[in-house]
Amino acid sequence: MNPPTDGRRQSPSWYESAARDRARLLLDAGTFAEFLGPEAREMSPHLGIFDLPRQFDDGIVVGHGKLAGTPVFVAAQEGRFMGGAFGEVHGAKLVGLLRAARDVATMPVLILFDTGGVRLQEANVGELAIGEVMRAVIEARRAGAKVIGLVGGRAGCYGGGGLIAGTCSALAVSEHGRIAVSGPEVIETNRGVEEFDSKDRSLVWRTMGGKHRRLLGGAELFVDDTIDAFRAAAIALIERAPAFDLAMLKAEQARLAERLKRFGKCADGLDVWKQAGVDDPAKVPGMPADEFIALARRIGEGRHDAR
Amino acid sequence: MTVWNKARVARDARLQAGGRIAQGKIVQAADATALLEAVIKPGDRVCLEGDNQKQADLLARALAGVDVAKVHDLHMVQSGIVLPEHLDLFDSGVAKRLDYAFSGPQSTRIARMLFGGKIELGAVHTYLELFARYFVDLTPNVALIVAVAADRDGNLYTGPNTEDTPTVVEATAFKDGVVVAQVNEIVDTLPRVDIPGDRVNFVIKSDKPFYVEPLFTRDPGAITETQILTAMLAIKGIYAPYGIKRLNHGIGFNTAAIELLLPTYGERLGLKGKIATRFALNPHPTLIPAIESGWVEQIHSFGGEVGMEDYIRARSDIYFTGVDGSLRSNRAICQTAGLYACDMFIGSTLQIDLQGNSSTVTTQRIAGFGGAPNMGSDSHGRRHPSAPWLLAGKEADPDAAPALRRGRKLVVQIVETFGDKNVPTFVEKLDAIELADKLKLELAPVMVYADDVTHVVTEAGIANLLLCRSKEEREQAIRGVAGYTDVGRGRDAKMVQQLRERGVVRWPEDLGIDPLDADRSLLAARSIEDLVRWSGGLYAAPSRFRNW
Amino acid sequence: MTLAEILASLFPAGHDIVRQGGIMLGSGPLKSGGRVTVVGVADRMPLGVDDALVLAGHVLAAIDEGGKDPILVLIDSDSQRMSKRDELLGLNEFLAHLGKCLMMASLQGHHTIGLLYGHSAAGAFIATAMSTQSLVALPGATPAVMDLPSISKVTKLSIEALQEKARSTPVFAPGLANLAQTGAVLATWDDKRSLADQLQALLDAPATPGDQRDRLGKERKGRPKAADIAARVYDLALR
Amino acid sequence: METLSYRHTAARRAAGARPMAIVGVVASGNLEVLVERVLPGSDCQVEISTPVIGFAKVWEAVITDFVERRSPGGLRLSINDGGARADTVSLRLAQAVRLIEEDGR
Repeated sequence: MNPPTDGRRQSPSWYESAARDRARLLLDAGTFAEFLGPEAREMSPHLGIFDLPRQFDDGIVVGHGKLAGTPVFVAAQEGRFMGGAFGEVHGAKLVGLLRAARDVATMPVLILFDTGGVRLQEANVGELAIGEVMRAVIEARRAGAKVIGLVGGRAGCYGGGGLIAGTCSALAVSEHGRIAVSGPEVIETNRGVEEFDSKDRSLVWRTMGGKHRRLLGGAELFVDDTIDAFRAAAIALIERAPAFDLAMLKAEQARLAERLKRFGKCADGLDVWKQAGVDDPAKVPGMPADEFIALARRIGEGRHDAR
Repeated sequence: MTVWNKARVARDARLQAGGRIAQGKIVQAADATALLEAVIKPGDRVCLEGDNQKQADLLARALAGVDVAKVHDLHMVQSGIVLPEHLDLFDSGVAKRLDYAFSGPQSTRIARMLFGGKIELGAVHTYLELFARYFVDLTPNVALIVAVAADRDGNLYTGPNTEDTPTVVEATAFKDGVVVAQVNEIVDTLPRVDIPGDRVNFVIKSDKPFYVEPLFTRDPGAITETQILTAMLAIKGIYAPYGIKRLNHGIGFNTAAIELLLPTYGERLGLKGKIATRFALNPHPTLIPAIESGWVEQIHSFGGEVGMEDYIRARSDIYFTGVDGSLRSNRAICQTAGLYACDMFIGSTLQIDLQGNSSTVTTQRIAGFGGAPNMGSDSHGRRHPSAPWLLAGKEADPDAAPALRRGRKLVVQIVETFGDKNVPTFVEKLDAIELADKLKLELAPVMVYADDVTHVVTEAGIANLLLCRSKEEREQAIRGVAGYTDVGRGRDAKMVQQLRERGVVRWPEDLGIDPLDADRSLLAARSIEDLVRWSGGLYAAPSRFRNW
Repeated sequence: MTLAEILASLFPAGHDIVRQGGIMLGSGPLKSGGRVTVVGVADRMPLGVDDALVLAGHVLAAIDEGGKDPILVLIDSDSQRMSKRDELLGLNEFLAHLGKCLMMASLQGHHTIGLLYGHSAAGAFIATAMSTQSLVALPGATPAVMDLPSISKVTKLSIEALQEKARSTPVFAPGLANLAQTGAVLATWDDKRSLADQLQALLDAPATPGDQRDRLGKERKGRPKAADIAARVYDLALR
Repeated sequence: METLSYRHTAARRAAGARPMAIVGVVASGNLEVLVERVLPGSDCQVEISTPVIGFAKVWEAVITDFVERRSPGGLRLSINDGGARADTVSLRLAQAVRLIEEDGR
């Protein structure tokens, strides 16, 4: 069970990798090409107002390449720059990519989420970008493109990022991946430490972490924190992502209603997992990835027709 | 007629007064303040156990609550000033004079109170010094200590965090003092006895477990490439050539990086079994990969570490454990081990001057010394020989007669040239000197003296001060590894070049190290989660360090 | 305008909108003769999992009925409900689902109109107002993506400093004018005129296909780069 | 924000043929370096944008050493700084040159 003593895993850690490396290594070797890359110097026109440094790509990499031979579009957020948050340029790059996917209609889109949500210094235009991204995802899906979200970065997938994830055809998440609308500090600030102690990290993870999202049905696949594992998940999810139509939305309505019925009275992630059929919920947080994947599979596949 | 047992008579009177509140030795938590008012007299020397890690928090609150008319002007003699109550005592007048060693979390407030004259300061000590003075001129009249459990006879079980307790009790109980212990629980049979009951006069069960700070947990996720580079330099440029097997590490990220490079970089250099086998060290979680890879033979610890309990229990070949299987730590003994039985101390600091004096004080904060000055010093007295000690001695004085030549313990400062917020580590004049002026101290609070320091390691290289033959050479050697700080940029390029040729200064390229190879993939563990995995699930990381 | 006044002005001939706690469901007649489905959030209520699902269900039912009746979303909400329970149950999916249902309606030919008559913020704003095809507001509406105290906390700038900066740019500070200038709000209606007339006029106007908000933000000089960046990436991706 | 610009002539032209490379990220204590093979001969240019004012002398020393050690002829290096320390700057500059000198993708 020990990590190999030379310290190198077979495949690099997703969590530790930079956005551009995630995009490049996720795709078939040598196929990734970037649109409007850092050399274009399309930076935020607003951060200067706050005397904040800008980044050449505004914290997002968009481009195309091949995944197991299939042409795909890809977007990767850099969670270390401004928490991967959506600003005007950052959002617009993703919108442009998705609109292209809508018009191509056949190429899947991979969104490598790593975001705290809206960039506060550009709150209005960031929020608008999120609204536009959601609409562009839906239009792309309606046209036939599959939009797959991969969540396992440093910043998690919070705020409007969580809503965009909710519009994707399917999601894969690793242990580090957290998906939520309100972040732990936001809940604590607004509702008090009795409601949510943001410093209690195991509480954070059992409420919004990758394992919880998988057991709840909020993500289709749970994967280990390696680029290879995310790659395999992306290939699998493209294969079985649902269409975007009325039947799917009705199925989702039923899926979410069922969730409220089953888990609506649960006070904690541990209760949800127990209710979901996990014999010893306390063991879940410490469980290695392979063991957890087997457990999650026993508990039941995430529904793939209802997202 | 001379009376020779006044202290014993007085102690018996205190015990009698306290006994009225107790049932046997047991006192209710609600009566804690009343007990302290009964057994403590104005002007007493009191040790309120505040260690590096564990805190007698209930007794601290109880003492802060005494009636100042009954208990006042105490002389506090304790190693750690850690809880707010420790200083509240001085605000209210319960205490007046202070002798201590370490004040990490309260370092800003203690500085303010010292400047304001609220505290009459005896001295800031190292642990060993303060412990020594407990037996000479700072013997407590009353010791307020903390343990995990007691039985009805007052026998105490300290659990893994034994820390200062045996020393404090030894000094107090055998010199007619009164010992009061707070415990988490009172049981019929203890897992093991750390303090015999006949040294303990009163026991109070606390409502909640005493506080322990996870002080020695460093998240591998936060280790930078620069810290990895300093670690590579230290391993290849110091551990390897001197063959350092017995050592102590500081608690910083640079030494954590060293611990995590042993099974990777160290292994690649073929150093397994040749370096870093025996430690005087707290149970650092970052040492788990090296232990699991068979690098480490034995570790003795000053204290414990939150979350390491089960791992230590399962690795009794490595750690010191009691009949119950849990860690037995002891600060006084481990400090002695670090001073006399180790060949190297390596640790970080905040400021280094041109001669190599170092300090962790700033003008706003007085953090005290703790154990570093003892770990980071050469004992000078007679010592058994060892290969690294002899080699260092030879480097320092090649012409002396070998049979009469003193060896040298290696004292290595490992730092980055700039600290937090781009503050330079290398300075012309230590802030400690300004502080000494301000507080009218006879001695500046220097942590490690220049004449004890043998090497300075930074990302820019290694300065071997043993090989310097003049003050001027020493200064240029330090400037030569001070990187782009003002001190570094002020170096005499020609002289530094000569020092490099002599091996006094070695830059990464002189050691065959490419800074570009300093990559996080070299770390045997890159997250707390990796450490848990290495431990086979035995390490239970504290919640605030988890991301799962 | 109060909610009652708004409803009276929108539906002078009456309506069947019912309140369920903080949400509104129902329909009302249009001037042109058809009906408009109505959903809404009132009383500055935070939007949580339970209510979001009820609203989504109503929108789905409207789609399911067939036809092309427009859907009006009335909004006076707080932000998303910030609670442990909501996050535990996956609030992001519930809010996204509501947004998806509204967008699906629009794709099926139901003109979706958001009428922002009070407050709205953050996740609730995205799932309701921002998910409609045409977002209009009434004077006095107070949308706020993020409030200044929160921005102040993160940026460590005083409220006064932020207000000063907000004079030169609409990109971060709360308020209807800023959201209009950046292209989020299509138009602000006149509260002195019949809302029914203004609704009918909006429905009668020729529809421009696709998301017009970035183009609008550029025209109004509220979002200097978004439209061009999106277009450039689009062109490169189709090349 | 402060912008700084330095021009040097390196000992030789940087190896390899890649037109550009980028390393690092703009985060607290970190920086990004965009390196482009756009200059003639062994010219070298470094452009810096930094929120930390008053470190021009340190930048100058770091860049002079960098040009001497890594010989980045023909390269323009553009830096967005997040308040990085000199050692991190040195490392990223070296990483940028290594990356653009690599063969293949």
